[in-house]
Amino acid sequence: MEMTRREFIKFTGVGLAASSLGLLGFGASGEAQAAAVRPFKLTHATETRNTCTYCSVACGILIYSMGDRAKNARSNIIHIEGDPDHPVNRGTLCPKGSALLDIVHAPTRLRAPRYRSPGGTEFKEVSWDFALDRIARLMKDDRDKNFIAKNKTGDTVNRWTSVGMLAASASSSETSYLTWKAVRSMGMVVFDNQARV
Amino acid sequence: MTRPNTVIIRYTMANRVNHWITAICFVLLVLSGLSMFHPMLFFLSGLFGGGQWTRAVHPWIGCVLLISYLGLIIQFWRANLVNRDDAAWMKSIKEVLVNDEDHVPPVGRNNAGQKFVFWSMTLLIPVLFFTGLVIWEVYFGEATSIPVQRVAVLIHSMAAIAAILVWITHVYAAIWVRNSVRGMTQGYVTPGWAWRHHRKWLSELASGQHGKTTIRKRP
Amino acid sequence: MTNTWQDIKNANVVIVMGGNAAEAHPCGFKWVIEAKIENGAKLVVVDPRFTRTASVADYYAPIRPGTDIAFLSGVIRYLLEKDAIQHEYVRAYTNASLIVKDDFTFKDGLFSGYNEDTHSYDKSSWDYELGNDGFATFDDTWQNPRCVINLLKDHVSRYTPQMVSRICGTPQDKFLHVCELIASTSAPDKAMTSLFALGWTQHSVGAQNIRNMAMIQLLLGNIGVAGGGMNALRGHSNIQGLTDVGLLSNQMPGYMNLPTDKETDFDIYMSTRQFKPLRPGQISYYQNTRKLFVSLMKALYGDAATQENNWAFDWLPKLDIPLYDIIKAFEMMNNDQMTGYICQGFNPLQAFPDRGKIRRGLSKLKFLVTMDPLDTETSRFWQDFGPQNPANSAQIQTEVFQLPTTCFAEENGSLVNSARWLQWHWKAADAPGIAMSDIWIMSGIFHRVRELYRKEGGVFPDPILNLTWKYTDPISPDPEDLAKEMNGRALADLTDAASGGVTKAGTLLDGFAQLRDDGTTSSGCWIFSGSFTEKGNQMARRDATDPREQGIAPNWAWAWPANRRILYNRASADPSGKPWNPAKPVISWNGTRWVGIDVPDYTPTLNPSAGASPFIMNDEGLGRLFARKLMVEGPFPEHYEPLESPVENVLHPKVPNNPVARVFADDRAAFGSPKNFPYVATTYRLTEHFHFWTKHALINAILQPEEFVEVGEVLAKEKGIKQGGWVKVSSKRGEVICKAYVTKRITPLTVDGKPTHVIGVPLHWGFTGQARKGYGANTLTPSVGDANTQTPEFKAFLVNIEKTTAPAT
Amino acid sequence: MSDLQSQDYVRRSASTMTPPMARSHEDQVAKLIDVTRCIGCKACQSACMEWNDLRPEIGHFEGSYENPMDLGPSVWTLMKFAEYENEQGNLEWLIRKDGCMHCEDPGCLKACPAPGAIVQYANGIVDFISDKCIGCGYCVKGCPFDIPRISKKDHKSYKCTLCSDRVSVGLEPACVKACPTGAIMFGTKTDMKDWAQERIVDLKSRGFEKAGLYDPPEVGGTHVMYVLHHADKPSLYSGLPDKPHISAVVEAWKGFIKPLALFGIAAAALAGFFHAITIGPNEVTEADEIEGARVLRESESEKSP
Repeated sequence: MEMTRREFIKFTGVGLAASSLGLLGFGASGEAQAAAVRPFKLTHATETRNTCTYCSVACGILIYSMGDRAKNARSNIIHIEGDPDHPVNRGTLCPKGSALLDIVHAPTRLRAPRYRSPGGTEFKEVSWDFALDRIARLMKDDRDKNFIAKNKTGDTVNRWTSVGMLAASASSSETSYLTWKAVRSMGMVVFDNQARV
Repeated sequence: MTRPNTVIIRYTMANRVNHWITAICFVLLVLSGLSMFHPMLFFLSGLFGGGQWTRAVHPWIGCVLLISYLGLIIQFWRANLVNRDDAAWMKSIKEVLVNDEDHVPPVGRNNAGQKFVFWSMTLLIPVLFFTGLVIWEVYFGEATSIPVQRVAVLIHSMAAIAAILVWITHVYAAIWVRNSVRGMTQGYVTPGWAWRHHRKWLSELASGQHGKTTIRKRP
Repeated sequence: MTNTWQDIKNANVVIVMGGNAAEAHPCGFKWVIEAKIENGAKLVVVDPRFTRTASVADYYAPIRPGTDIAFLSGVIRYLLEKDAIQHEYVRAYTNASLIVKDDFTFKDGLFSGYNEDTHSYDKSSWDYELGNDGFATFDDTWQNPRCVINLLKDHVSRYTPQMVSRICGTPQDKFLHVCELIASTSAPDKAMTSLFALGWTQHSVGAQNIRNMAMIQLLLGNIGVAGGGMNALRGHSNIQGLTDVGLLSNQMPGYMNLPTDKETDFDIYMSTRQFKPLRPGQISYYQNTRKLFVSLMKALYGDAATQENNWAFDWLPKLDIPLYDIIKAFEMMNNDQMTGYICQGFNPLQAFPDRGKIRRGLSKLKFLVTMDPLDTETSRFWQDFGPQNPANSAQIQTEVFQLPTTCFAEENGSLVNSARWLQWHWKAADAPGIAMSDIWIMSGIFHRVRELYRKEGGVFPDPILNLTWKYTDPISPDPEDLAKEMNGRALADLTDAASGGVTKAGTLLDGFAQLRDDGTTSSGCWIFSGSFTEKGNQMARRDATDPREQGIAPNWAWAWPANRRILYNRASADPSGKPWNPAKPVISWNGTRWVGIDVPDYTPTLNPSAGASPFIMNDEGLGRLFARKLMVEGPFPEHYEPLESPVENVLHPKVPNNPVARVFADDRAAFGSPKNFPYVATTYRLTEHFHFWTKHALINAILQPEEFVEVGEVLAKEKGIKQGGWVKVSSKRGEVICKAYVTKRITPLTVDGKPTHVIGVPLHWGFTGQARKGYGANTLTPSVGDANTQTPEFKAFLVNIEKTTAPAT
Repeated sequence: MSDLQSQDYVRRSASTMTPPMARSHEDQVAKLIDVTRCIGCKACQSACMEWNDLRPEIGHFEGSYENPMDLGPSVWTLMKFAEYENEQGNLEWLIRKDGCMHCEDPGCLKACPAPGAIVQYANGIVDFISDKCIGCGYCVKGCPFDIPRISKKDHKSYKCTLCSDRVSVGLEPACVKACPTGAIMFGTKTDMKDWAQERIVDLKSRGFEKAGLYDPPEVGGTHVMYVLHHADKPSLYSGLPDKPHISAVVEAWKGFIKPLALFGIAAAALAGFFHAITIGPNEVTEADEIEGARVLRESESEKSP
């Protein structure tokens, strides 16, 4: 399309008038309304029931994740709020619980095992096999060396005091039971949890 | 119309460039300012690429205007000093309005109306500038308290309206008094124009008070 | 908690002392607000600081940290003097009438039997006078001066309001007003609930603080009733569960203790646990201990646990000292007695007292394993972070493994809350990177160790090789498999003696009543028995129906024991079985059985006329105003000053502190004196943060970004400290440089005539995560624990404070 | 039952059209903040940030529990703490959640020059529509409560939306849901006022004689209301305005000056126009030219020798 300069000015003038009318609100109020409210972000998110990881009020929470658990979708948690059915918290959450999303996605969450050698100044990433093999080796060697089968009076005591463990306080009871079994079967007694602090 | 043989240079190139920079800034400020003043005129923001651009560019144009207008002040303040003729001229405003200049006392380079435009703008533009700074959210949003900003925005808009009214007068007068526009576009007026509207000035020119270069003759 | 969170709403008085419920448990605290609004309850707060709990209280009284026993003993004195006790309850349900042995005495701060050399008591005199029939003697008329109630009256007589004020710094009028409010709940239909947490436990006399309030609750008849109880608001989401499952140095699942060196064989071990009833007609639940123990051993060792080998009794480790707790562990590390340490979801460098000692201890290890979703300070103790963690990496020879774990959102399983509810939760997403679950990791370590023993042999491999591991996926056992193992199964067909019904071998048990001591049942944690039955996972139940809206919700998840929501609920009814408070009954006797909204804590068909008392876990069936031999420092609580105290003990200057506190020599050397450290400090949590975790969460780091201490206006003025200005807080053990919050909420207390200033030290800051770097409160705290539990004394110690300038950045 | 969630406009900034009014049977919503049961835990702040995907910068400790230090483009609600010693000499810690009050007569909307950048829905929520916002900051000047904040990054004005996205699908705002002690409630304005009265009766029985509801009539009432123990002195609560109102200056600016100015401009233009068609141009005549030329010529001849 060929356009003389004058025609161009006329054309844009009409365009401007039209768009100005629009801006005056004659043509686009419906569109404006649609743009007004932020779309509700959980419409098709997957909802999972869980319990807040912090204190022992044990508030019920609803975890919303992106993806419908289809094979090709990797769930990503996008929002966490209180479970309104829960008899204790009835949907409420404290400032920590309300921010659970940020602990799940904390930049300081660990992604792979790391190892620091004696005298080292840095961590280096290692494989699970390296880490667990090495830990098992260290534990067995020490147990064989320091296990106390009988005390001074000759009574069987079967305890191991030179390797100890502090157990988690936010892990499940099932985890703690398995931990208890594994640790006690080795005779470990320097064994405690966070009940005191 | 062809250029007459003898012309009087009323505005030098520097005058004209400076004036038109000011004028363009002013027009842009009016358009952008009004778009933010009254919803009926918000469509004018479209000329600037939308509301955000209008809001962003308006104060910068204002800065340019202020500098530009300072130039005009430097160049024209002397010619706008008030004198006795102005009172006489004002008294004959009726005659002025009905084009009956034969009964208007002769005036110098500028009449009282022109001086009024000059001094009004000289007052309003700094007011607009400083109140504008106070409400320039991006840089000075936290520099003053909100009550101060509220007063500033009120003064800013009232000053702007006043400036627009002065400007309308100015523009209409330029159109009404024929060939005035040419004085500001091409820089010259005819001796007849000077005789009719600024007779004293013509006399002063004729007596060489303003230097010879002001009057040009074509060979 | 004896009661549920929602049950708090039934209270008439809520006392928050030894805790800060609004800040530490906001969502549970809603039920306090509910009690205020719906039940007209009065909220009383007694705290060294005017906390956010105090901000919504009806009455606030200040107290000097570490003097709660003086305050509470004063309350008991007031109640007995004004006769504001629930007589019928006290007479029928407590040991008030029982007669104590003649040689039990208390003199100059010491009970009978003290041995100065061992810092311990011979407790033989701390018991009832037994009759010839083997039952405890008693006097219902309370005429006998050796009755518990008379001994108690005598013991608390020293705690006059003047004395309480002199010790605690609480103005007398405020103390008396609190007494009055407490006393108002001695009416049978009125209840007070006590909400407490670490504010009571973290003292060298922590357990006695709690006991003292429990005694008040017994005197007022507030135990077992709706809106009453002793409610320990526990810290972590599953700290209750870990305690239930026995992850403590001396514990086994279900609150059974590991044997000690002295319990050389199974029979001796059993004999000290199967308590015989001390009163005629009484039930003593612990007579069943053998069933519980054998079932546990069958769960652990399966067919390898037999009658012949005493159910593998000797495979359990035996203890030579009462506890190998954390303070002891770090003492051992510092003495080169430890090689390795595994920290699973635990950050001792932040959490335990005397940070310098913790760092030195870790530096002496050969290896340290941390398992955590987050980059903890402990896992980086060897790295130099400036003054907040000065470390010389090259000199530290510890191998460190930092193992990434899943978090709550990435795994299935159950957590036990304060109210003993086991709630199942479900996985929502995968963990980041190649982080793995704790189950997978522990399982991986165990398998590898076991393989090494299989291949190489070694010292006493039997328990390792024979541990049951019959899970569908042995590499990463399904939490449901583990939950079923804890619940327990029939190992042979079981015939019920009463009904004749048969439970087939292999079936999941319905509850611990089915457990046997002949090896035909297994249960990994007897108190959880009933949580995962043939009817399915009871912990996954989500029916919120709440009869009469009384805060029981019996079909929501599952509570131990036996889905009982209010412990000792038999005590909610009078001896004849009628509820004390007819408006809020819990259970009542209908003529043939106990019925109500909760599962009876009693034999369901036992007629009240049989005369069995409600507290069936005690061998006399009664609530104990006199604790017999169960507490290390005495059967009655007594005020002892904190190990670091600004004043002498005005009651008995020669025995200022807990005489049986365990203090290691190096720790004692690190105690400061009031001369150099004149101010009392107390540590606490802020509501915006959870321990040392949430500084990793951006939102929480925004809400409380930086370390600070709280200083009263008077002291700040004295010391020239400005609002938000920099200060140096120091104890004998270290110093913290941080900002000051100058506040009206801490006022100087007049203690023994002298003004005493308190400094508040929030504890959340460290050197990893998103919040600004900080020193951590444990830089300052002393390494000494409660004499019973070894809970560190974080709540009362001495510091000095000086203004300083901003550190160079 | 009428509709609580309706998001039909009833007011629209800088708009010359009358909003559709046929749907008049819509309930108004309100948030009731009962400061007497607020424990200052900041769950509301946390939930607000989480739901609205806001993360302001990590600040510093500045001598108070208040963090961040001020409302901002990413801080839509903020707990404010005031230590107050009452007449009896007892300490009260007055904690108030600050944020948009959702005025019935919103000063921000009145001041806004951008059509549709600020709207009020039929349920009473006042919402900023970011893509229409021009960043002028007039809303800041219009607001009687000092709430809106302009972002330095995108030059848009931000404030609490009362979670209009949640309300539009029938949910309560995020802060309301989170609040552990029920200090923030949400429902119809009528219900909230009734509930507030019950609370005030309870508070008076607990010795707070001056307990009352803060629903300032000067701005037509608000859709965020407070129950205060000291309703006679709102300013005790970290400067809650005792008598909030849209500034008279703003009223003048956005009230009579706006039409008056346009009228003035139009009048001036029209005056010129009518002058032009009645009097007409002031033109230089031939005679003037001759006279002008004469003056020049004469002076030239005078000067020439």
